Amino acid sequence: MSILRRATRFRELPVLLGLVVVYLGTGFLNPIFFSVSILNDIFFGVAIVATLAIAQTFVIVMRHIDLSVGSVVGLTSFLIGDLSSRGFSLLAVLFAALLVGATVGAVNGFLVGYLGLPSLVVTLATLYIVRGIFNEVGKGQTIVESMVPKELNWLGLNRLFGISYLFVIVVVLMLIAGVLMQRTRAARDLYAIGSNPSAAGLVGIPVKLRVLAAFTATGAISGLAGAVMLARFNSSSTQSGLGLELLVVAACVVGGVSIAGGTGSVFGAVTGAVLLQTILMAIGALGIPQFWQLAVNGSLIIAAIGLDRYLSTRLRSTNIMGASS
Amino acid sequence: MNQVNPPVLSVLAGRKAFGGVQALDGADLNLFPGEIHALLGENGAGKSTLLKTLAGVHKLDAGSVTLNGKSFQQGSTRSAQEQGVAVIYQEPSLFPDLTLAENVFVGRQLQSGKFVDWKKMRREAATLFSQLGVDLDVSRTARGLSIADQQIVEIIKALSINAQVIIMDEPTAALSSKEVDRLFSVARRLRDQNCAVVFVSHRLDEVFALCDRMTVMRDGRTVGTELVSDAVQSQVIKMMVGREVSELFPKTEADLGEIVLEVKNLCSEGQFQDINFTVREGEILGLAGLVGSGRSEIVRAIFGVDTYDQGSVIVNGTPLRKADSARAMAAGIGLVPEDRRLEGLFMPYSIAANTSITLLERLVRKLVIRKKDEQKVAENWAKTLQLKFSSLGDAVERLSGGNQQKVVLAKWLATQPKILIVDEPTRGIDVGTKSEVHRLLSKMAQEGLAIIMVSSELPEVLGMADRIVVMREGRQVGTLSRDEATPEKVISLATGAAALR
Amino acid sequence: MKKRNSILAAAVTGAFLAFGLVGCATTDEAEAPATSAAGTTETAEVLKIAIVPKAINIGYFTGWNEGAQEACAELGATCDYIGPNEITGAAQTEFINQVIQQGYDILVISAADQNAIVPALEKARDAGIIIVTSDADVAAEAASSRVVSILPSEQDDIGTAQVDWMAEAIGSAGSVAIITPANAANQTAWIEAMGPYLDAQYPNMEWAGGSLESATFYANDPTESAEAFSSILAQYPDVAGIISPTTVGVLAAAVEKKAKAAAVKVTGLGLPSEMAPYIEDGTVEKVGLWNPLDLGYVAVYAAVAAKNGTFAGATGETFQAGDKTYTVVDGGIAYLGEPFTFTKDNIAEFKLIY
Amino acid sequence: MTKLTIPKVVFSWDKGVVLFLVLSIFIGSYASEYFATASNLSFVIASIAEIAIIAIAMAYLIISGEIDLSVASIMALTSASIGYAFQEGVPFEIAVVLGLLVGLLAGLFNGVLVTIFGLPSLAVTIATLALFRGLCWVILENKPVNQLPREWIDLGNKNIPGTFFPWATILVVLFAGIAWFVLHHTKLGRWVFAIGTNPVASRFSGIPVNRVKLGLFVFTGFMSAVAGVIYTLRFASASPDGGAGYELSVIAAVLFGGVAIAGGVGTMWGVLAAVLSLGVIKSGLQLAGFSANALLVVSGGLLLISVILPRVTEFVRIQRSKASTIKRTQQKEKERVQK
Repeated sequence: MSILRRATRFRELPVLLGLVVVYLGTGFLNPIFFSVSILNDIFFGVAIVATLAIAQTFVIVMRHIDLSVGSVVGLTSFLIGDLSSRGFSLLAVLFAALLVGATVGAVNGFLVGYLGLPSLVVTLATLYIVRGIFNEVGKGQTIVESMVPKELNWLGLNRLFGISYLFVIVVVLMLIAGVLMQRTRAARDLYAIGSNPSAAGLVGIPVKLRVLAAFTATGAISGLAGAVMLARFNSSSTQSGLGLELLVVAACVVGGVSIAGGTGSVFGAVTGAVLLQTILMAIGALGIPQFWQLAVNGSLIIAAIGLDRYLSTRLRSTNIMGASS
Repeated sequence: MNQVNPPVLSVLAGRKAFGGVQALDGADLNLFPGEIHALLGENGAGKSTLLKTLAGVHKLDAGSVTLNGKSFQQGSTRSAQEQGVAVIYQEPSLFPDLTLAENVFVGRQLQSGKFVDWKKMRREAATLFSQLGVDLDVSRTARGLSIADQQIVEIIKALSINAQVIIMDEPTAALSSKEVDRLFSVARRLRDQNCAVVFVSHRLDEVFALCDRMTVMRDGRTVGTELVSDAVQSQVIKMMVGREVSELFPKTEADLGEIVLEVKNLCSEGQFQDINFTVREGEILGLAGLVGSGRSEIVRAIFGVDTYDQGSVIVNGTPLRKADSARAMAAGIGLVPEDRRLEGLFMPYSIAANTSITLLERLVRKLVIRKKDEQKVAENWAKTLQLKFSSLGDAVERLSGGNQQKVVLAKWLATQPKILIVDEPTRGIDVGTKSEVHRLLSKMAQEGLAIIMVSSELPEVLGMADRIVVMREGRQVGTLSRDEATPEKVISLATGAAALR
Repeated sequence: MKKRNSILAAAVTGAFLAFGLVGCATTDEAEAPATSAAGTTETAEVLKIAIVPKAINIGYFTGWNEGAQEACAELGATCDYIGPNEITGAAQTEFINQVIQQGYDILVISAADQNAIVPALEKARDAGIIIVTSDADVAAEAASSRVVSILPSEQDDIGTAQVDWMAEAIGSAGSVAIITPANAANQTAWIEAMGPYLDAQYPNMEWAGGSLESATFYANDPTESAEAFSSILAQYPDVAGIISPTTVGVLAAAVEKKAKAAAVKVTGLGLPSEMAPYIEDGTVEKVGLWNPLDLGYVAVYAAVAAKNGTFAGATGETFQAGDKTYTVVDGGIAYLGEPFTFTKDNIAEFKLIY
Repeated sequence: MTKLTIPKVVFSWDKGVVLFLVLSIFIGSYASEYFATASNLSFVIASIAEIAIIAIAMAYLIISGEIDLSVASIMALTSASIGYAFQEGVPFEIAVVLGLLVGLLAGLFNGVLVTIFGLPSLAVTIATLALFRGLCWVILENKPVNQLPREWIDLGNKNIPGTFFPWATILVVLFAGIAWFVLHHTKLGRWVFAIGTNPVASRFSGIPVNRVKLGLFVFTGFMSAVAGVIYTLRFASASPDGGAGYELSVIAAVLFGGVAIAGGVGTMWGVLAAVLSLGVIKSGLQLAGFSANALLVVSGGLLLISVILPRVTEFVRIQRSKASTIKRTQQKEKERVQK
């Protein structure tokens, strides 16, 4: 029983199970899947979505959502390339990216936190606006390798103990964010807000401020994710980051970061992202016909959501029984 | 408790208005350390406004609040807590996804250095719980915690900020007698720790059982403060309502007719088992038992809001389809739910819209809802129930608790049900309205309505019900007729003889 | 409230009808210049030409537009570069409608969808606008909706040429896969040409997985292209080469190859300016592409000739563009000629051009 | 409908949108002489037909407190099915019926996952957005279908004789009329609002919440299918990537029309006016020579305004009432002093 209870508190259990099943299952059907290179592909490919999923976690635990990340990450990936090709230093361009992201985030946060507007609407609007500005700024221009800061280029190309630096960055970010989310008051407040918004105010949590801060953080990280994106693709154009937001939200949801707020962790979000990426690779490795991929992918996401729902509710109910008996 | 000490908290001539309404109009309150102080008054007398002021939710327009001789910083819940005033609301709002430990310290989690220290937090919380002799796993989440336990958590929270003034706003309204006892002992411990405890309740028996002094409010004014030992119940009631309240539980005998509802060995996994009873026309059947004994679950299953595993619900000989409230309604069942805000009303909607929501069938001609008829129906019922309102267009969220409950009743009585289920029909309603509701119910019974009444208030059940089905831990442990039913019998059945009071 | 709404309703419908009537009055005028101009062979007024790409904000079409603008300058016409920011027929249609509205004389367009824009094009044609598709044509069945189509070179040649480049790269032996955008008319045609050609010409080369279908991976943007690249390696670890007949895909493939230090060879159609770094550092030996500037340039000349009535787009007909002469072949298409190929030797100069 | 159910602020907003529409028509016609021509208005209406049809259903869904992001994919799936069936030799009329059926089933699928398995609609429909789109590729691969029957294509591209209204207008008006009536004057409509306002209380009021929601998802699927038919005819073809991204335009339009994302609030008028004015503005800006990028910024801006304005008016109202209260209390004080 106590084990069961501990298990229930471990919100990421379902997604981890799913990940193991998919990985082993695919590998069983196609041994190549166990090869190191595949593992690298997964880690390498997931970097961007994982980074954005970490950022997104901040707002989703508050029962909010940020759809503008796709536009933001695209814009900053372009800016970084564009600015550094104009001779700005790496630090300068990274700072610029951070600033742009944080600004968009702050605007979202202000509108949601202080004006009490629904985040879905607000961030849908900023998604359009930022994308529009991006298109105007980047008109017809493509950032190519020669314009990419060589440090980023290097990060994209090299590995630490065989693991792409991009994923190393993700892990580091995850650890930092994870500790913050688990161990700092401000971050705990986010969970409280998402768990019971009206009560949060009553216990004296500065809700508006926290919402503003969280959205700003999400924006800032998404802004920096532009660097990851540039490092990964070594190129950027106005098409970059198009439609990424839904993938990110999907990763969070699959990772047990509940849309209903209050639960979930950055670890879960990253695991969710990895699961989606693994599924993508698995579809390839299993030689599933090209045109079936998207459909299979979609149904697997449904399965993941369902599994998460099933396990979490079932385990929780046993938990309550245990408590009441 | 000695009057020599200066009061720890005193409110002087407090005034507060909302819109046109003067909620507080000269409220005085003096609290001394180490006393349990009852705050009495009908709904709308200004109790909650006063409490909310002390909680830091509201700010007085005029008047003074002093705490330990210093003026009390109003208008911020946080600073209110920091100054040592804590409020336990009737329905505490904990954070369902957080652990109990974190719920206690939420917003000011214990830290070692810059980081939250979970071990320390769990330890401290655990000790506080044991201090109050309550056994709860501090590392479980608050989801699915009983209201009683939630209140305990709130109280622990108050202790953790070592509050000198702890205000309990109708804490017993939703508690079973067992839990009430536990709460009382907790309250007494707090008094012994020299806290000033404010106890708000509509149940005078509890007040007399627990409190040292009482302050009575009416129409936003303080009309008197006296020692409980000197007070007489009838006098207190008079002070509260400003008039004699004739009889509290006026069930007049009605001759019983046909069996209209029959419940055959109803079972629901983990909720209740083998429930069997019948209700006749004109009969009021009481469902007694502790909160969590499965009473509400049963009536919810009967009405089809929840489903059940076995058994059947039979109305006039025809079994109902399970988990289908629409059919149940069509079959003539109505349910006045336990939680009026959440389950009974559409808060932003007008009185009329709330009343008509169950009636749309009848208001429709050629597919179109006739707004005129809708208004008419609402008006009639508002009149019959003596609803106090300025316009039928008013949103119900603006009404007082009592009037809101009347709207819920109207919404169901308007359907002219054959069977009316009322779950805690008078919870959190002032004495005056309470007796109105009781009179109404017995009148309906006389007209042949079959009523099932779930209530935690023993006098109410004993007073109103023709027969009483007593529940314990999901089982039907006894059925008492009106004349054989005594408080002792019911309690002993409900709690298992051990917990006889 | 009901009453109020119906009043508002009246207001709106009123406004609409009002303008509807005005519209009815003005339509003729709106379309007048177009029709009359179409009638007369010589027209004094400056020609209004609309240049509509699959989508603005894309490097390739920026170059394409430059070529068109150059021609316009030479011909003394005014060229407007307008278009959607997403590559869909639906989005492009709205801009074709705009062209009709604003009474342009000529529409030079790269079809974002070979079918979806046809109805709109026919409307434009009926409104008397001269239409020339360039770079991407409409479906053969709808050829009548435009005067002529300017394409880089014989669809088959473009396909087979890329197979030759690949053969060169992998020594005419090994299995080959393809990364291409889905539902893109040109690419589909080229790839159909690749299939039999490879089987016929290179006995030691084969399609990864045994068939053209199994070897073809679809990807519409950098992300998907990168994923396709990984999938190919996962599915066919021994794949020798990857052809990507699209600037987006071949660039992504080059990036991935470099990132993964993969042995697989990459070739296809790429912009020299984008591919330069990878050709210079040897990641990719050779890619090819025609000059998008030429496509735009020639299209405008063809269109103006048609406008002046000196050219009708019939098979065998010829027209002048700059110093070159082009001949219309079956299907109302004129080809530029062989695509350029870019290697270490010439990339340095081409990357400055486009 | 009825001060009975909708808070004041929202009135003023959905009225605002209607006025905004009239305004934008005027401005549009001054911005460009090409705007107010019959042919252009016809283009405008044609260009918003699909959005309008889906928005009608989406309004219901959002008012009831749910959402469906898969509508564009359903639309494309319908189109793909029609194309495929026709290609396989099924008579076009039958193909259309099949297409509508497919849409219906897709909606049912969403509905079942949400109501019976109790999964959050946002998450579910993000997934089915991928699934349904994926099925389009499965069906058509990358071979779009063209050469549809001429008379049908004309139906999708020509106007009702003697007017500047495309044939699709009939469908829009018809559905809009029915939807408006049902939402604002019938029991079902009242139920939808009730469910969106307080689902629990709705269940306790004998409203078959899940059945209604399931129905709404099916309805949304069906309307998306209808839009899919219009789309297929208008573009004379069926391709697997049709209508990508429409879902956001639809949701944007519905929200701009004053429907509260939290549910329980909205009017059919507001929604239709919003869809129309978005179309009008788009066309106006285009003709006035703004780039497609500007359009994005504008539609985003409008979306923001649609949520900010009501909030501001609300704020002002509260301030007023506060002020008056204070005045009243002060007066009371005075009187007290005088006594």
